[in-house]
Amino acid sequence: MHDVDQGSVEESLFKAPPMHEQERMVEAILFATSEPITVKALNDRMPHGCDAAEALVYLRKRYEGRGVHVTKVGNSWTIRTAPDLGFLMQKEMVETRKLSRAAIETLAIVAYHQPVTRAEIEEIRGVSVSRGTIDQLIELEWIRFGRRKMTPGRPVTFVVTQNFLDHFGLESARDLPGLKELRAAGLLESQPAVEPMAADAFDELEESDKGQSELFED
Amino acid sequence: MHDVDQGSVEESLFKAPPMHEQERMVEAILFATSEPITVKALNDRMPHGCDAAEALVYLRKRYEGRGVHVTKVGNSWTIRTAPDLGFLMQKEMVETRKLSRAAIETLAIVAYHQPVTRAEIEEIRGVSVSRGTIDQLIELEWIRFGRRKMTPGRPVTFVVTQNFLDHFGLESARDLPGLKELRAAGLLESQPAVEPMAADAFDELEESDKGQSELFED
Amino acid sequence: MTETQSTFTESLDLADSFKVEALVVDVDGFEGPLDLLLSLSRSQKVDLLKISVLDLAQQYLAFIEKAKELRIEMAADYLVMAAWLAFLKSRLLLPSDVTDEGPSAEELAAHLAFQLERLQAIRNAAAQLMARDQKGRNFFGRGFPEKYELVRQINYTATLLDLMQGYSRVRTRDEFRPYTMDRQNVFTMEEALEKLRNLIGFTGEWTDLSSYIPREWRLDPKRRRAATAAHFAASLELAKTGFVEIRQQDPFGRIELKGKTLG
Repeated sequence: MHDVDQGSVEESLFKAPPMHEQERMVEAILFATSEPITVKALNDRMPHGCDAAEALVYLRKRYEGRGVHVTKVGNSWTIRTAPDLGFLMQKEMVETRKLSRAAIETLAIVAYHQPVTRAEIEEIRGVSVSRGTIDQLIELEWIRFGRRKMTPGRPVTFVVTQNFLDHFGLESARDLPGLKELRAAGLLESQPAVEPMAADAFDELEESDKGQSELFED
Repeated sequence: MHDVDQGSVEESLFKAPPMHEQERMVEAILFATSEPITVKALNDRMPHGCDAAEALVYLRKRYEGRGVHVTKVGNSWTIRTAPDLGFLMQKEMVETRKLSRAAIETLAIVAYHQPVTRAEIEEIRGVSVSRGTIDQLIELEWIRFGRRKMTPGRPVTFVVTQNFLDHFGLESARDLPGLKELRAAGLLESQPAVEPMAADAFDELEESDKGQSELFED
Repeated sequence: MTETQSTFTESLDLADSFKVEALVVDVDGFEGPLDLLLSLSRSQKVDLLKISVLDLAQQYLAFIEKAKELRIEMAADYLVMAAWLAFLKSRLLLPSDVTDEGPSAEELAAHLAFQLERLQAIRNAAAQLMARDQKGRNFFGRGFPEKYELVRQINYTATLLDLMQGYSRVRTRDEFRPYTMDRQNVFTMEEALEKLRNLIGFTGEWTDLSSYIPREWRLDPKRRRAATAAHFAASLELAKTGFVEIRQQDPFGRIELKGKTLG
């Protein structure tokens, strides 16, 4: 499984430690840190020639069904307690400020529609987004600024962060619950789809979309 | 080992979880607590009827030879990096830097004039010698304290070390070429223009700048 | 979810049973007209895309009327929506005008239905998201992180040549002064020449040489000296070529210039 070349003498001098040792190393590093850590950072910390990615495969398997799990967050890895044991952790529980409905919805819109502009958030919710809502989500480090949109005015966009993924136990934003269904229903398209109509009305679509959003924005 | 009383009906209602579950619980708690925890505290957190002490025996065995160990600290328990992997918790960065101009000049003066006092170094260089420069040279083990001078105040002197001689490939400091020889070797003619060097040479630059502008002003 | 959410769901149940009147009481609980429309649409108990926008518009307008009767203050955007829905309602009732430009009433209605469905969908998604296991509530990170230390070790190097050059630098500091050109505070003679050539031709009067020095060069003494020297040298050059006359009435007096009249 683990390729070890019929190494030349030189290579054998720098031969990587056996895989079970590498697994131990990854285990030690992951246990030592509370923040998710990238495969690259793992490799940087481990001796020359190690393959943290492979060691992680074994390690993850080893912790299946245990009290703590090896979990992936974005392109990083970390150890988290098994969710079913949360009841034991009353002492560790952090009182999180209750998020307002506006904040929860705004967060969901950023997560499902990212990258998304403030105007788009307002379009979807049908109300203006208060400055405090965005600020709160940024302060929680759940959303951050993304690239500016290449539309007139070059508005800033928002995207979710690795902290967001970590908080909600998501490997990536693609694993958001119900994402596929939303996409399949065409509800994530930035240009809202108008109901399928007669074919000859089709070329008017862009026109009418524009007209409508103007109506709504006014 | 594990006392289970011939339980009354009441007790069986609260039958403790199976041992492997208890082990998971201890594992999760040890992982998540911010400090070592006693067996009693573990039992307090776990469901009624659990035996943290026994679960710990199993858990400890499970982590034998792993990257982290279940260890006892006083009468409390915690998870710690395996001692042989401590090296992963720190990284040594070796950086090679050129010695600052101030340090080179100070070192040169010590080498040519030893034993030499700080006041003498300053007189020769024409600028004050920062404490850091001397400290750095001492730390590098290139200079050390010599005998005190038999002059008022009995100032300490500096001399070069064997390390210095080794580093610069000299038999003794007396082997250093004199001014005449330096000139003959072209070292004085090829006077380099002031080049910005290490930051701590900066105060000197200002010094010499001042000298120039005075020339201009006069 | 949040408390607002739970009262919100309650109000929906009420909406179902008591229709519009029950909602009037809860007007503060709505986040904008779209939210209100979404709540009203629940009473139709159909898929949002099959909703009757006409009915919905009527419900909304009735709601606004009721609110007005009860003298409940409504934010402007509710009234804007009411106006728009009244317009849409009339368009939906009238036979469609084929020659009419822009989107048809049906397209507008479909878009409104889409917006409602999209808002509902994001709310469902938000609820699913918040129902997930969360860090600090359901699962936890390492409680006792160990320090990862970066030990920086710096190796200083110096060669024997560095040492000897350093020493000779120190011992010969008085002999050698590295020369650097202070360009910022130097007014070159070329610049002064060009300036004087251009200016002097126009004046037939004796003028003070110092008056030709640009204002920004007069304040700082160092700059003033440099500019004065340059102008003086330039004036001598111009006198040599017969372009100007120079005079000085007494020692250390003012140096005055006059353009030489040609011919």
